[in-house]
Order: sequence, then C-alpha cells, then structure tokens
Amino acid sequence: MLRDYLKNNRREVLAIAFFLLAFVAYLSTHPRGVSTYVLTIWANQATVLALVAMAQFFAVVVRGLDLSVGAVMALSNTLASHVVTGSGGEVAGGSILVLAVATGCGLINGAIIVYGRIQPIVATLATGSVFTGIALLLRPTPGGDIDATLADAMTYDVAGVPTALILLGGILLAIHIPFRRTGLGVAMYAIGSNEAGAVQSGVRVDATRLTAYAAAGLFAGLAGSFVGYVTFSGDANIGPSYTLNSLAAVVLGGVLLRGGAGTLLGAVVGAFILRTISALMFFSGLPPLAQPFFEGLILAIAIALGGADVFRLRNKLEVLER
Amino acid sequence: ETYRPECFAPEPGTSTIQYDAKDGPYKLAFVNGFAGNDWRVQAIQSAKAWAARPENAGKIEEFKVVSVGNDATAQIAAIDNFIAAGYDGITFIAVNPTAFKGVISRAKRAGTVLVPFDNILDTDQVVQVNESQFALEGAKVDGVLDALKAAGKEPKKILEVRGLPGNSTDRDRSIAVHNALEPLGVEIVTVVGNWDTGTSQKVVADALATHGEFDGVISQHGTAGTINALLAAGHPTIPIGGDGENGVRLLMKEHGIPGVSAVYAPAMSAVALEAAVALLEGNELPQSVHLPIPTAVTADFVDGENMFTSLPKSFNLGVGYPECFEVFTPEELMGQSPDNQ
Amino acid sequence: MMGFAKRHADPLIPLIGCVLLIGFGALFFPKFLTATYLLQQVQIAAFLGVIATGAMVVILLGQIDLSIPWTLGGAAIISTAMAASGHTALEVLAIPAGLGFGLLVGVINGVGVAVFRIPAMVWTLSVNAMLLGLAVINTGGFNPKGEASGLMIAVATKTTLGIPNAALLWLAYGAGVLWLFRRTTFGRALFAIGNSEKASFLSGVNTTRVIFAAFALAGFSSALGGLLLAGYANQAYQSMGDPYLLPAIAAVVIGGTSILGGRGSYAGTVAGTLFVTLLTSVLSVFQIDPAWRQILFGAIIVAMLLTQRRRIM
Amino acid sequence: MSAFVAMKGVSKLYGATKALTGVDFACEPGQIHAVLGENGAGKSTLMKLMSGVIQPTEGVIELNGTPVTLPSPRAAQAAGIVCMFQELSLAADLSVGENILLGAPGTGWGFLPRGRLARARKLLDRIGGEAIALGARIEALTLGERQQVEIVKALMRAPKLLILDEATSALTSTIVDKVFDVLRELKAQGVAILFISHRFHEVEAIADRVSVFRSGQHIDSFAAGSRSQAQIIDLMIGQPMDELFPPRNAGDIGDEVLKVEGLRLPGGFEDINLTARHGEIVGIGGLDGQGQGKFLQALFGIMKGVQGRIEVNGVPRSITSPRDAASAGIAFVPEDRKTEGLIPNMSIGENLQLSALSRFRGGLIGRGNGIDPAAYDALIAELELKFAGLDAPVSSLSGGNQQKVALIKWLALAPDCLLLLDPTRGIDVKTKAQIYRLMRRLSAQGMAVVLLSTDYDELVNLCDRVLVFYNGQIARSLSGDALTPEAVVAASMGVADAA
Ligand SMILES: Nc1ncnc2c1ncn2[C@@H]1O[C@H](COP(=O)(O)OP(=O)(O)OP(=O)(O)O)[C@@H](O)[C@H]1O
Ligand SMILES: Nc1ncnc2c1ncn2[C@@H]1O[C@H](COP(=O)(O)OP(=O)(O)OP(=O)(O)O)[C@@H](O)[C@H]1O
Ligand SMILES: [Mg+2]
Ligand SMILES: [Mg+2]
Repeated sequence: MLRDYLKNNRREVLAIAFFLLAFVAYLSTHPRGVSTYVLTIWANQATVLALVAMAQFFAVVVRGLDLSVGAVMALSNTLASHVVTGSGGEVAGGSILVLAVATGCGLINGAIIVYGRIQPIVATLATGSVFTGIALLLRPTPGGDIDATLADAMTYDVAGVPTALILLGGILLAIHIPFRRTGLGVAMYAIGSNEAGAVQSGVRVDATRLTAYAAAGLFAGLAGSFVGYVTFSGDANIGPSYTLNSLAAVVLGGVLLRGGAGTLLGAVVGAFILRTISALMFFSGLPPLAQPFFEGLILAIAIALGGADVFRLRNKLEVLER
Repeated sequence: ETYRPECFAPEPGTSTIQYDAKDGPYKLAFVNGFAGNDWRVQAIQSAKAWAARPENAGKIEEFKVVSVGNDATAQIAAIDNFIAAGYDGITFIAVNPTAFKGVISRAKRAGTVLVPFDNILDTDQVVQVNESQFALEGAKVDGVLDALKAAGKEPKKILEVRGLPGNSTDRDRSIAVHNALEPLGVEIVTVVGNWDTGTSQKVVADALATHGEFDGVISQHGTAGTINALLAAGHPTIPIGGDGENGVRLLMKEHGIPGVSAVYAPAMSAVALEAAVALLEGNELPQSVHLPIPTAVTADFVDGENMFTSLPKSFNLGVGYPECFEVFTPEELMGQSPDNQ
Repeated sequence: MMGFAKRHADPLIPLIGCVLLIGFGALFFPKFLTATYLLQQVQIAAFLGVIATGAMVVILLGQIDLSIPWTLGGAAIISTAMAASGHTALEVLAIPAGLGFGLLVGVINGVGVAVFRIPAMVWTLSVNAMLLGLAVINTGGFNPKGEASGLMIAVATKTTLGIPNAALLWLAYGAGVLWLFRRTTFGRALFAIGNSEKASFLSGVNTTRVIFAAFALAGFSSALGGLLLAGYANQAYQSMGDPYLLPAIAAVVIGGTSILGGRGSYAGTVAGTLFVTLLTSVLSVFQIDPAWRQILFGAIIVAMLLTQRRRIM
Repeated sequence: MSAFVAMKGVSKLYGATKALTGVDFACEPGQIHAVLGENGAGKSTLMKLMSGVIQPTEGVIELNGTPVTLPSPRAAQAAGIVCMFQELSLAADLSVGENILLGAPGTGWGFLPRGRLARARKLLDRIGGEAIALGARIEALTLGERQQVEIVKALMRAPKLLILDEATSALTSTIVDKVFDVLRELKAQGVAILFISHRFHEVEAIADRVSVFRSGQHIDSFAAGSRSQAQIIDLMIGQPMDELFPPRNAGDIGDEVLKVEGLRLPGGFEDINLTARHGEIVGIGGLDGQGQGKFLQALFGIMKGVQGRIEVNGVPRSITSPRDAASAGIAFVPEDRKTEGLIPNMSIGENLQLSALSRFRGGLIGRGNGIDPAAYDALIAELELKFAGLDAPVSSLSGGNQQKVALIKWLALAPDCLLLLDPTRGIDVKTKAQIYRLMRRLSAQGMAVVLLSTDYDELVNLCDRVLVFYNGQIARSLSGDALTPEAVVAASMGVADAA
C-alpha cells in the first residue's frame, strides 16, 4: 500500500522530503524558533504561492500551461482592492465577484485555446498582457483597501494554527483526495496523457479542458484575493514573478509539464519549497549581495534533484519521455 | 525643533514622531525589494558602509540585509520575521506603498522602529526618509528652464521621459513635470523609458524621428540613453534635466550639454539607518523627512568630485549627504565586497 | 509542395501587419514614411532579431529559453569591463569573452535539459536567477568601469552606405542560421527532434549533442544581442536584458513557429521581429497610456495568432 | 434479419486521397463480420466513420434503418457502437481501472462507478489477463497486455456493435483463442461484431461473414468458408498472388555477421548467446514480455547497464547508443511505428532521410551523406510504396505503407544486420509477401536478419532458426524439422515437449 504510493509518486515524495529538510533548517536558524507568529508569517506568503501553483497545476495537467496566472492574480487583487470593503454583505459580494471575474479570465483563456486552437503558452502570454493592462486601469498605482476584519481573519491564526494553512488543508481535502475518483479528474489526467485516446473513449475533451482553465483562473483569483488580505491593497505589478514561480513550483512538486501526471498536493509542496528557500536567506548569515545567487543555486539544485530521478531508468526511451 | 534638522529636514507641514529611548547596541535590518539593478546594489553597499563606520559600528549589535524581490507579501514576511526575531530597527524600500498597515501595527506592539525610504508608504504612522519626488523632478525642470533662459530661448516643446509604469514614484515625478510646465503653455510629449537606459534610447529615438525637434528634455532615469539618442539623431544641443548616474554627467560634460543632473541618492539607505538609530535613542524626528537633493549643473561637473571618469557609467553619484554625515568614498562603497562583510 | 507553401506563408501575416502599422502611423505622423524612421526601426529590430534567432532555435526543439535576460546582461557586463580594462590583451578578448560566456550558459542550459531532462522552461529560469545573483555580486564586489569597445559601438550605431551596421550583422547572422537549418546535420536533426525526439534518437541521431548545440547557439545569440545593446547604449547595466525576453518569444511565434517545436521558418521570425518592433514603436510614439499599451499588445498578438491558425488549418 | 448499422453510398476524402468511395455496407446483430483488405484499403476509415471519429464526405449512415449523424465517439457509444481502435486509446499515466471507466456511458464528472470494476476483473481474467492488476499503470504494461485492457474496456461498454480494428494484432494465439470465446458469447447475445485482422487463421476461426475492401471500395461480401483463402486474397489484391512465404535459402549459410555472447540485463534477460550468419533469418519468439524485446533493444544500444559481448563481422563493438549501433552497421525497426519508427507529421521524404543523419560526416556541421537517392527509389519501387508524394506527411499513409517507410529508411544505409520487431503487425498479406521476399533477398546478399514476431506462421515458415524466449532466457532453439507451430507454442509456454 504505502510502497505502492512511494513507487507511483516518487517525485512527489522526494519533494516532500526536500521540503521538510528545508523547513526544519529554516526553523532552526530562526532566532525566535518555532512559534505561531513565525509559522503564520511563513504560512501567509507560502499560501499565496501555493494557490498560484494550484492554478498552474490545472493548466499543466491537461498538457497545457497558463502564463497568465500572475496577471489574473493582479487583476483580481486590484479588483478586490475596490470591491472587498464596506458592510459584511458588500464584502461577501465583492469577494465572490472577484472570484467570478478570475474564473471568467480562465474561461477566456480556455476558449481561445480550445476553439481558437492556439498553443496555451502563447495564448496565455497574450491574454496575460491584456489582464495586466486591465489591472493597471483598475489601479494605476498600488492602493485601495481590503476589509480588515476579513483580512485579519484570513492571515492570523485559529488556536495557534495559521488560518492560511487551514484554508489550504481544506482545499486539499475537498479536491486533492477525491480528484482521482471523479470522472472530471480522471478525464483531465487522460487528456494530458493521451488526448486522442480520451476522445475515442468518449471524454468531453473541450468541456473538460475549459473547466481546467476555468479552475486555473479561479485559483489565481484566490491567490490574488489572498495577496489582498496580506497587503490590504491592490497592486497591478505583482504578476510576473508569480507566473514564473508557479511553474517552478509545480515542477519542484513533481508535476510533469508534459501533462497527465502529478498531483495538487505536489504543486502545493513545490510552492512551500520555493518559499522556504527564500525564507532560509533571512537568517542564513550569507552576505546580502550573495543571497540572490545562493537562492538561485538552491532552486537549481532542488530542481536537478528531481531530474536526477531519470538516472534510475534503464530504458533510454523512457528517459526520453521525461 | 526636531533632531538635526539640517539633515532630517521636515517635509513642509509634516508631523513629528518620537519613541521612548531604548538602550543599545541595536539589532538593525534593511529589507530590500528587488536586487537586480545598480541603484539597489549601491543602496545595499551604502547601508553596509554606514554600518561599518566606527562611530556607528559601536551602536550596532547586529545588522542584516535581505533582498526579497518584487513581492510585497515576501517583504512583509521578511519584516515580520525580523520583528519576531526581536530586531530594534528595520529600514526598507517598500514594494507597495499601501501594503504595510498590518506590519506597522505589529511593529508598534513589538516596539520595533520601522523606517521606510526611497519607495515610501502612504502613511503618517512611521518616520519616512526620502527625497521629494516633486522637488527632484522640479529641480530638473528648473535646470532646463534656466539653461533655456540663459540661451535666450523660449520653452515651446519639451520631451518627458517617464519611468516604470504602475507605481507612485513615476506618477509623482510626472505630475511634478506637468505642474511646472503646463502653466507656461509648453507642449509636453511623453514617452515611457522604464528608467532603463536602452529603452529610453529607443523611445526617444522614435520620438525624435516622428515628433521632430524639442527645446529640452526631462528624463526620470536612464538619461544616458536619452542623450545617446539625441546625439545619434544629430539633434541640436538642448538643455537636459537628467538623473545622477556617472555616465550622464560624463556625456553632458563631453558634449557640452547644458542642464542639470539631479541625484536620487542610494546613500539615503544610510540616512534611513541613521534615522532608525536616532529614534531608538529617543530623539524626535519629522514624520516625513525630505533630504536635500544633490544637484549639479554641467558647468560645475568636476572629475573625481561629482563625476568619475574612473567609475562605471551606471554608478549613481549619490555617495552621501554632507548635511548628515561625511559622504562615502567610492572605495568605501566598493570595499564592501560580499566576502568581507 | 505543401511544406514549401507553408514555409513561405509564415512571414506573410506579420509583414502585412507591418505595412498596416506604418500606414496607420503615417496618417498622423508623415515622418513615419521617412528613411530615417524606417531605417531606425530596422536597426532597433536587429537587436531583437539576433536574440529572437536564438529563441527560435530552442523553440524549434520544443523547448524555451528563459535565461535570455541575464545571459545578455552578463555578456555585456563582461565585454564592457574587459574593453575598458586598459590591458590590450583583455581588450582584444573582450568580444570573444562575452560571446564565450553566452556559449557557456547555453551548455549549462543544455546539461539540465538533455542530461537531467528538466523542462527547459524551469531549468533556464533557475539559471537566469543564478546569473542575476552573479551580476549582483559582481556589481557589489568589484564592478569595474565598463566601456563598449569601438567595434561594438560601430556595429551597433554606425551605418554603411546608409544601412545600419546592426541590420547588416543581423542579415549575415540570419543567413548563417538559415544555412545551418537547411544544409547541415544540425538543422535537419533540430527539426526532427522538435517533432519526435524518440524517433530521432532511434534513427541514430545524436540527440544529446544537438540539444547542447541548440542551447549553445541560443546562448551565443543572447550574448551577441547583449554586445550589440552595450554598443548601442555604450555601457552595460543590470537588468538590461529584461525588456527582450517576451518580445523575442512573441516575435518567434508571431512568425509562425510552433511553440511545440519542429515547425517554423526563419523568414517568419524576421517578419515577426519587425512587427513587434514596429508595434512597440507605434504604441510609444502615439503616447498610448501604459495600461492600454498592454491591452492592445496582447489583443493584437491574439488576433495575429488566430489568423496564423486559420491559414495553417 | 435487418442490419443494425448500414452505410449507403458513403465516401470519405482526405484532400486528394479517396479513403473510401461509394461504399454500401451493413452489419447484422448476432453475426461476426470480418473485414479484409490490403493496407490502405479503407478498413479503419470505415470503422472510424461508424464510431463517430470522422464524418463521411458523402452518403448516409443508418442505425436500425434510420439515418443518423455520429458527431463524436461519445455519441456513437451512446448509440451502442463501441470501437477498439487500431491505435490504442489508453492513457499511459492512468491505471487499468481508471482507463476502463474513462468516459464510459453513464459516467459524468461525478464519482466514478468503481463497482463496475469487479466485472472488469472477471473479463480480464477470462481473456488471460490474470496478471494485469487493475491498479497497475498502463505504461508498465506490454503492448499485448494493453490490447487486452483495451478489449475489456470495449466490452465494459455493453456494445450493440463491437468493432475490433486489428485488436488482436499483438496477442499470442492462446490469448486470441480466449478472446474469441468471449466474442462468440456476445454473438450469441445478439451483438453485432466487426472484426479486422490480417491473420487469415484468425478470420477463418471466428468469422461468419466476410467483406473484402480494395482501394477504398467494397468489393464483395460472402459467407465465411464459401471462398478459398487464395480466392479471397485474389479479391483483396485484385490479381492472383504468388506464394506468401518465399523458399528458404538453398543452404549456403555463410559466416557469422552478428555474434552475441553472454548478454545480460539485470531484470531483463540472462546470458543470451546468439549468432546470425550471412543468408539466414533468425526468428525470435515467445509470449509477450519474456525479455526478447529488451534483448533486441539492448543490441541497439537503447538499454543501460547491459553486460556481455557483441561482435559484428568479427569486430567487437561496444554499443551504448543507437548511434553506435548504426555506425556498427546495425539497423532497428521498432515495434511501434507511429511514435518510434517514424515522425508522423513530417513528410515521407524527411522520414526516409532520418536514419541517414546518423551517417553524416563531420559531425553537427557536416552536410551530405554517402547515400545516393537512387537507393531509396529502388527500395520504394521494390516494396511498391503507395504514396501521394514525398512531401506528403507520413501520417497520411496507411499502417502498412508507414511500415514500408520505416524499413526503407534503414535499408537505404545497407546495414550488415537488421533487427525487426514484429514488422508485419497490422500488415496485409501482399505487403507481407513483399517484405518476406525482401528479407530473403537481403539475407541472401549477406545481411543478417533477426526477426522478432508474435505470429508463429511467419516464424515457422520464414525463419531458418527460431529462438524462443521464456522468462528472460532462450528456452529452445528450433530449426529444420523441429521447427513446427506446436513446438514454438509449447516452448513459449515453457513446456518442454518431447521432440
Ligand atoms: N488522416 C488521414 N489523412 C490523409 N489520408 C488518410 C488519413 N487516414 C487514412 N488516409 C488514407 O486513407 C486510406 C485508407 O486508410 P485506412 O487507415 O482506412 O487503411 P486500412 O485499411 O485501415 O489500412 P491498414 O490495414 O494498414 O490499417 C489510405 O490510403 C490512407 O493513406
Ligand atoms: N555538443 C556540441 N556542441 C557544439 N558542437 C559540437 C558538439 N558536439 C560536436 N560538435 C561539433 O561537431 C563536429 C564533429 O564532431 P565529431 O567529430 O564528434 O563528429 P562525429 O560524431 O565523429 O561525426 P561522424 O562520425 O559523422 O564523423 C566537431 O567540430 C564538434 O565541434
Ligand atoms: Mg487500419
Ligand atoms: Mg564519430
């Protein structure tokens, strides 16, 4: 049972191990040591990236890619800074509006990819530019406000457990666990693994792919909202770094960019790894001007470790499938 | 009368801030955002140079610098981490001027002094150190207008080269230019140079090729590119209000281009630390400190003093504020190699 | 025959786009039609064109190179530093060293992709991050005075018989790449691998070496672009490469090269480069608000890709 | 009895190629209907039309007498038409169970009816797939096992019309028999079955009715057994055909070309010795996954960690990559032509040139290889390649013609030793005969030919010597009179029969 899991998810397991290693290293270098405050700090920024990584996962699993996740984040973040304020009702309505718009962006991506038959990379590169532009219209410069009650509820802790982690845990329970048991989930994996086969098997390929990109939009929207909770404001320029990091995250988490393999949990772990690597810098005692290099170096090593997996393979043809 | 007004000059109409004195030595941190450009690297160097000076070293128990990239959440996390680790003073270049409400309150609770500089916050809760973006760009405009007057010319058509879109610094500087020139009925052509020499050079070249000749140029940053474009186009020499990069002054000097080079000085990172320490020692400071803007007109450029043929063109000449402390020598800055921190 | 038709239709749509842009611009600024402006665009396009050439080679493999920005910047920093060092030996080696740096980065990219089988998109991303780190260390540590060499300046900014040298260099470089594509083992293998690495491998193609060579060529192109830009701005500075990554990729795909690899024509990339350059210029000259600039840029690219699709299907 | 699905004057054009022209065709419930024809005759096209993968250019499809359009496989399956495609429809990253449930009628986006898997298990066991775990990933299965899963997947969809397009091409005779039992059962339940195969003994064993297609046209339909094999073949190829298997070499077996000593791959195969001489065709048999495939791949430098000694023409060679193998004069025609042998969306011409790349001189920047184009033309002529033009994509060729391209691209290099993995799978008799004749000629001219096959017919009748693999080792080496179908089958089951 467990051995099967280890066998079928070795990349994911490797990622988890690497994360735990880095995380322990981080906590042990932290002068304050383990405490709710330190965990919450870490959890808040890790959650943002984890949500974007989830967004990226949905695009990748159907053998796609979404280079607009960052832009959708920016758009939903700037929109939130306008509408997620006021009375409780207004806040709730605003939050929903934000997620609806983000999902809409995902659907637009999906439509262009599915019906326009444009490669995901380029399609989302272009739509990303458009979404960023709209975000800039909403917030030419960073500003606005987010309802403090909601923001604090999201970014502090419940009984010593960071709310952010509870949120992530909830999402994983609700989606990761049942995903592989539902027609939708299996259909997404099948499309990523063998699209022609999926068609022949009677999978509604177009609808499924649209759903995947909509999900990507939705999670990017959640990420954008969460940035709002942390920063109490909207900023149109947050996109680019998150887009690229989301890719690094899913790969670190053992999700194969060729589609059809990997899990939501892996994506989250990948995001955790990335964030912990940066956090390690705080008290690493490395020379400040050398930190960016070491951050890149550790990232490269982490990625290479995942790649080193191929040296196990006896059959060079299997190697080529990576 | 606040502490050392000659250095910590108040922005007109600003309030003052004072905390209970704390015993040193202090744990200080500088949380930078993006590291990948020369200005930021120099800001880090200045901070470390300041901390290395004997008169300051004694007051400091620990000094950390981190760069977190263009991500407000990461910067907030970094600051929180230092607060959690019991640091006394934290300076930072804000990635986003409105993102730090939560941090400020947490810092208050923990008794940590925050001093934002360069990209400052839209808040009156903490002491902020900066050059006034309005004054900075205003100085450039004045320099250009003076040069035009000296040449007995009327400003009719001015080229404005803006910076990176989507942040308040770029916005404020542009507003300053328009406020100063529009009343004079000047036609302003605006291009976006992203504070980047190469980009400025391209967009200015295009502007010259399509809009024809100008009477003067105001460039936020990357002015060297702007000048290159003018020279390449064989445009008649016109006054320029440009940034404080070494290369800009070298070019203006070499080609006898009139105008002013106003420095947005990376050394303000050191002043911010100075302010943090002053506050920890219980001194009263203006909530918004406006540093004197180091400017120089072409005629006053002197090699080895405010212009260095021996240094890189991308070197920012803001090596210090004499009103605050003895300016850093380039060697002092360069001496801060990552190996001997 | 079909292949032939395709190859020659690739550049068509971007070229039509160029004509439309110039025509539109000329309505408001007659100067758009002057040789000065047009040659200037060709000169500026040359920088992007050289970089896009490298991007295309990697994209033909079905990969992508995100290390362009700091490969470009690093090469520029190295060359300008050596050119201004004052030692004749170093000055002579300035340009080769910069280009060599590009090759080296390319080979490092190749190792990750060909040996570790890491998706280029992520591996080159982390390589780029490391290069940024090195540049920061360099600027903080030694940061020698930089100066573009006379040759770099001459190639980047001067003209021959009225034609910008940069454009001539681009022409020559493109011709060389075209020869590689059409006439050499490398070229044939590149397209084959882009279509099916497995089948190519089983046909006895030395796929590893081809991938290495492709990334090396890409790194070289980025470095060459970096030297041109250093010559153009007569200096090197950090993050000078950032404005070239996405435009380079856009130029390649607008030119009809399949992002999946294995299909594309160099003529298309050239046309795509000209189009992207003109579009950027027009948006700038018309003083379009940055927000709208982003929106228009994205919308126009989608439109172009949709038309490209129609043609291919 | 009335037809379940009927086609009236159906045509399908791919640009210029007429895949099908004016076809009238019907299949009835409770009947197993074999469809025969050369490669490119249009069989798969017909099936794809019935199962909603493609739409007819002309004509109508009737379901129980009423015209229908089948926009998608999903729609066809809803109507009870289930097809087991020549190109498998399995997702390699998913488990057997997930694949079986994937997109099945009645399943939506909600939770999958895992209850059905119990029945899938039974079916798998019935067709000899006891070894296939429902939890196993497809990528871990052999081609044969995948076909078994594909069959179960089709059966699970409760078809009214079941289409098997070369569904048994990679299955060994014992398993095929088990599949046939199941088919007969379905027939008894009134299911209509369409059966495509290039193996006559299979058709004879199962078909009630036979239809013959030639170059896109429906030539004739008749009750099985009402025509002799020879007559049927004549119908298929439109002219009388000479002997399927060419006569063996008169004897002059020459000196060793390929010599393998103590080759072993941990976890793959143990201590394999093999010699292939001038003028002989060495057959390699055995059930799926007994190590024979890995062995040939190892010879071609695809496997890592191979130990042992390989000599070509007396020269010891260390072969660590296909490139080494190629320069050692070894050629390799892989099992899966679509993804390994060829590059489907590149042109025929480019595909032919592919192997030549391994011979380019001067490394990456070299140009021009030693091969003159005439070599290609000759082979194209000899194998009668059916193609529109060298610029047409290989994907536009039918299975058989694709295989010819995969052969020619290597033969043009005039290798010393030719390794073939099931080269005639899904290949019609005429093409088979051409390939057999070619192999004979080549071996007579001094090329060592090693042929891995799942079709004992060709092992017995074509090869001079057959090595049968059983769990990683050579169970028996059969030749001369000992080389009989019974012996091959017995050996491949590990049975040491008296002989
Ligand atoms: N996608 C396609 N594009 C162009 N031509 C095609 C395509 N698919 C099939 N054809 C052509 O249609 C004809 C019939 O092909 P089909 O696959 O039906 O033959 P087949 O009888 O199944 O052959 P085989 O026994 O090899 O499977 C062939 O000439 C083939 O070249
Ligand atoms: N990874 C690589 N990157 C760039 N160039 C390469 C690479 N590998 C080989 N080359 C170039 O290819 C040329 C030939 O290399 P090599 O001698 O290995 O050819 P070869 O494999 O022997 O080909 P042949 O066997 O046909 O002669 C050399 O000039 C070498 O510089
Ligand atoms: Mg067929
Ligand atoms: Mg060699």
